[in-house]
Amino acid sequence: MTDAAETANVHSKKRVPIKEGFLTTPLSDLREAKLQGSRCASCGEVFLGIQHGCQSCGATGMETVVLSNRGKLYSYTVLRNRPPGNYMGPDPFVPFAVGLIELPEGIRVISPLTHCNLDSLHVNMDVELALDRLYEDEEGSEVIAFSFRPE
Amino acid sequence: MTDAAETANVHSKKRVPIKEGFLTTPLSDLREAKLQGSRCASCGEVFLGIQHGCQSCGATGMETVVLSNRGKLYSYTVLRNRPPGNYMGPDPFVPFAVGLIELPEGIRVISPLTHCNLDSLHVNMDVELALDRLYEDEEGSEVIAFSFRPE
Amino acid sequence: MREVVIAGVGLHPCGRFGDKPYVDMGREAVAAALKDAGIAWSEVQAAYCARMYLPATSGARILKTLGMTGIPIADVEAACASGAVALSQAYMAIASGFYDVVLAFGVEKMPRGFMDPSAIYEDWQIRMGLAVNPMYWAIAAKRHMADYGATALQMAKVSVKNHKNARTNPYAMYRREVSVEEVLSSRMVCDPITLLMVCAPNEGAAAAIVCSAEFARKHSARPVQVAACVPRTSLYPWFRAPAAYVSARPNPPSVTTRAAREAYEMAGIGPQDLDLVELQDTDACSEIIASEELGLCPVGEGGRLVDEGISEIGGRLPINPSGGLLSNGEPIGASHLRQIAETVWQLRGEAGERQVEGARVGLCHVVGAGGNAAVTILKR
Amino acid sequence: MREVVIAGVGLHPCGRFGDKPYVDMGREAVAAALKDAGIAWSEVQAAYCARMYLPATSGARILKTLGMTGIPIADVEAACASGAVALSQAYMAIASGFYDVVLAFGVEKMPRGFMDPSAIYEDWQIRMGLAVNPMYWAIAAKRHMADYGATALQMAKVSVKNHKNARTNPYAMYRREVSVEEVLSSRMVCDPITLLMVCAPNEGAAAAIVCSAEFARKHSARPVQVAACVPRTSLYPWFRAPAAYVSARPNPPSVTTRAAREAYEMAGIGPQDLDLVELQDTDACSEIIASEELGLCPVGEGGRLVDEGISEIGGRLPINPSGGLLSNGEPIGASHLRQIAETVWQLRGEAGERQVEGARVGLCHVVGAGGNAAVTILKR
Ligand SMILES: [Zn+2]
Ligand SMILES: [Zn+2]
Repeated sequence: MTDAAETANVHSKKRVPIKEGFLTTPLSDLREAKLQGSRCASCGEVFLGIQHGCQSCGATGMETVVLSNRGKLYSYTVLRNRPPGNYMGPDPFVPFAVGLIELPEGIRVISPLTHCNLDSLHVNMDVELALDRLYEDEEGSEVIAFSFRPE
Repeated sequence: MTDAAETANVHSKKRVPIKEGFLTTPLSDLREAKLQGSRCASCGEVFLGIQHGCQSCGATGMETVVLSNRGKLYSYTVLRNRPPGNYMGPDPFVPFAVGLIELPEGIRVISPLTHCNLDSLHVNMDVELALDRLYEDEEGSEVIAFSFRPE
Repeated sequence: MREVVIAGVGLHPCGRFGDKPYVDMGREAVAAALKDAGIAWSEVQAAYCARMYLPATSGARILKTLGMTGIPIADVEAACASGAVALSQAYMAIASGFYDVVLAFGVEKMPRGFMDPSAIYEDWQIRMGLAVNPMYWAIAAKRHMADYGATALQMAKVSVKNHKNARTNPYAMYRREVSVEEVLSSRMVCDPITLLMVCAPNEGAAAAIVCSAEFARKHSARPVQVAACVPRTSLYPWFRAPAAYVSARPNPPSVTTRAAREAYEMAGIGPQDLDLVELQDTDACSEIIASEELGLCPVGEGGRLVDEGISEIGGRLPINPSGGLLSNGEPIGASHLRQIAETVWQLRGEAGERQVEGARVGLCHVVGAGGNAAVTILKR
Repeated sequence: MREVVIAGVGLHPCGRFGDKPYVDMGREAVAAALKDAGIAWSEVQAAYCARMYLPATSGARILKTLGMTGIPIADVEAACASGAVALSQAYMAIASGFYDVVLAFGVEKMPRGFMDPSAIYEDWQIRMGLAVNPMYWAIAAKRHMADYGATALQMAKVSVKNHKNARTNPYAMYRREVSVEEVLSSRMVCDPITLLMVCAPNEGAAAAIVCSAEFARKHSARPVQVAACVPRTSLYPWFRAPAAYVSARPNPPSVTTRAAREAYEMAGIGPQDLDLVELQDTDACSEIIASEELGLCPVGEGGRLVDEGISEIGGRLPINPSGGLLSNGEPIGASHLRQIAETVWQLRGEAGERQVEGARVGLCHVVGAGGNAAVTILKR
C-alpha cells in the first residue's frame, strides 16, 4: 500500500473493493469511501459487508449501514512471518500489525494496521480507516483493501 | 509405450514399477518381469500388489504370489476422451481400451489394453501381459507400467 | 424406538451456477425445507451436512447465515451415499429420542471443470489413465450384455425415459426430451456408454427436516415416514471406481443388494410393495443393473422393465420419475437428499405432471466410490 | 439410554511421517485399539472416521485393509472437534441400542508444508494476510493480558509444563524439556506468542472402541465410561479463525463454556470432581483462557493454575498431562481421540511416569474453526 495510491484523487483505472459489499461507493476518492455493513432490523446487531440474515438472531430484515472510520484498538498482534497462500503484501515480507478495531456501531473488525510504528501500539488507542490499493486484478482493476492506522 | 522400450534388453536407466510391489524384480528384462500380488494364507483370496491384510476375510498372513502373464478378457471398454489429471499417455490423445483381465490365480485386474485393434476386442479373448516404460520420473528413472494385449 | 418422519424438504436446482456461493445454495435449500415443514430454524436441535468436494465446516458456514443457534453441526461424507449418512444420523438421533428435530442436508459445488481425480484415485491410476468413472460403468455394462443380453437399445430407452420424466421437474439440470436415435448417436464416452447415457457431476443442494412423529403432528400437515435408512459398505470385492482389481471367485451379494435387503426387513416392506423408485443411474446401464440388485426384477431382466414400460410413470413401478441422475446430474453431497425430496413430493401427491398416481411407498438408492451404498424407504 | 464405555484405545504417534500413507497410520491405530479392547474387527458394527485434510472415503479406504466387513463407515468433520463428532455419533449409536460396538477413529496427514488456507479462509482474507491462525490466538491473548493481567511469563510456564509432561509420552511429537527462558526467547510468531508457545498442525491417528457396558463386561478388562460427549457450535459472535468481525456487545457464553456446562450436567459431574483435563492448548494462552471457560477457575485466574503448580502432574488438577497440543501437535481429525486415549490410560493407571495418581474422572476439550468445540467427560 503506497501513499501515492492513497492520495490519488484522479485515477483512470476501475476500482473494486477487496470483497463485494465491504466498502461504500464510489471508490473514486478513497478519502471519502468507508466500510459498509448490515444492521439487523430486529436485534440491532451490526455485521461487516452484505448479510442475507442475522447471524445473531436469525432475522432476515437487514439494513445497509455505513461504518464509522474512527475506532479504538480493542486488541492487536504483530505478524512476524509471511502469511500463507496468496498474500498480496510486500515482497520481501515486512512484519505488520493486525488489530481488532472496535467501531461505535457496536462491531469489532479484524484489520491490518498500517502507517504505524509497531512498538507504539497499545490497547484502546484511537485509530482511523485507511483505504489503499492492494493489487491489480486480472481485469486490470485496482483492488481496494482496508486497514486502520493511528489517528 | 514404444516397442523400442519394450524390447530393450540393455538399458542404463534405473527402472521402477508404476506402484511399489506391483511387479516382480528385477526389471532389467521386461519380458521376464511379471505382475505380483498377495495371497491370503487363510482364505486363499489373491490381491494385486503388497497387502498388509486380507480385504476379504481380515486375516493378516499374506504370501507374495507371482501372477500369470496370460489371462482372459472378462470385460472391457474403450476410452474415447483424455483421462483427467496427470495422465501420461500419448499427447495428442489416442483412444485406448481398458479391460478387466481374469488371471488363473482367481483375480481380475483392471488394465489398459495395448498393441490391439480396438474393433477386434471381445469378451473372453486371450490376452497376455506387456510391460512398458510409461514415463521418466523426477529422479530420471524409467517408470514401468503394465498392460495386456491380445495373444 | 420412535417413529421418524420427514416434516419438510427443500431443493436448490441441480446444474452449474457459476460464481454463486455454495453457502447461498445450501441456505436456500434449508430455508425451503424449514418453510415446507412449518418449523422455525430455532427449533432445530442438530444438523448434518453431507458434502464431498466442499471445504471444511461447510455445514457451519452455511447455517450461520440463518443465525448461530449453537447446535452441533457435523459435515459427513461417504461419497455418493453422503446424503444417506446425514439422513441416517438424523434418523438415529430422532428414533432414539436424543433429539426431536434434526436437519439433514447436502450441498455440492464442484470446482470448475472436471472433478479432481486425486480425491478418489491413487497417483498410479491417474497416470495410467484409469481414473475415469464411466470406464467402470462401461466395463460392467459390457459384461452384463455378454452375460444376460442387455442391449444398447435398452440403455438408450432408459435415457429417453429419464429425460422425458425430467421435462416438468423444475429442479432438473436437463429438461429436454431426447430420442433413442439421439442417445445412440451422441458422442461415445466409453463403449457402450454414450454421452446421453451418462450423468454429470454438478452442483445443487437438498434438505430434509427430520423429526419425531409426535413433533410433526403439531407442526407439519403432511409428514412422510422414514421406514428404513440403511447406509452400508461393500464386502470384498467391489467393482466400481476406484477399484484396481476384484475377485474372480463367486462374489457375495452386492452392497446395493445387502442394503436393500436390510431396508426391506427394517421397513417390513418388499419390492412388490413399492410404488416408485429413485435409484443411482450414473449411467443408463446402472439403472438396469441396480433394478436387479434392488430386487425389482430377477437378475438379468432389468432391461425388460424399460422395454415393457414397467419403469415409466404410469407403469407398474416407475423408476426415476424425477429424471434420475441422467437428468439431474449428481451433486454428490446433495444427491440422495434430492431423491428424498422428490419421493416426499410424490408420496404427498405434489409432483405435478410427473406424479405417480396414488404413490404410498418409495425407495431411494445411491451407490458410489469407496464401496458406499444406501437404501432409504419412505412411506405415507 | 444405555451406559456407554470405551473398551480400548490405540494411537499412532503424532509428528511428521514423510511418505507413510495415512491408510497405514489409521490402520495401526485401529488395530491397536482392537487389541487393547480384546475385540475382533469382525465384531465392530459401524465406524466413524474423523478427518479434515484427507480425501473422500478415507475411513473406508483405511478399514478395507482390515477386511471389508460391509458395515456403515462415514467420514465426519467439524474442524478441531472432528474426533468428538466421531465419538458422539458412536455414543449415540450405543446409548440408543442401535449398535453394541462402534469404532470412532481419527486420522490426519497434512499436505507437505503449510496448511492450505483456503480450506478455512476466504480469498480476501488470504490476500490481505489475515489467514494466520496464531494471529487470532495472539489477539485474544493480548486482550486477556489487558483485561486480567495474564503475563507472557505465565504463558511460558504453560509451555514448560506441557513440554515436561510430554517427556515420557511415546506418542508425543516433541519430548524435549524446555526452560522459561528458552520459550520466551524463541522466535516471535505473533506477539505475545512465541514459537515454543504455539502448536503445529501435524499427522497422527487415534482410535477408540466404543461399546455398551454389557458388551464390554464380556470382553474388556478395564472399560472406561463415557459420562458425556458434547459437541457444539458457537453462538454469535465467534472470535477465532476465520472470523472477520465480532460483536462489541456483551458476548454470550463461549462455545467451550456452553459445551462444558452441558457436559457437566449430562455427567452429573462438576469441575471440582475432575482429576485431570486434556484441553485445546493451540497456544499457551489458550490453555489459560480455556481453563477459565471450562470452569476450572474463576475468569481471569487461569494464569494462577500454572503459577501455583495446580495444573502440574502432582498438582490439584493436572492439565494436559500428555503434553497437550503444544507437545503432540494437532493432527486435526485425530486430536480429540488422542486426548481420549491419554485419558483412558490415565483412568486405568497405565500412564507410566506421567500418571496422575488415583485419577478417576477426566475431561477432554477441543475448540476450533467454524465455531466448533466439544467436551467429553470420562470416568471409571
Ligand atoms: Zn438480529
Ligand atoms: Zn483372506
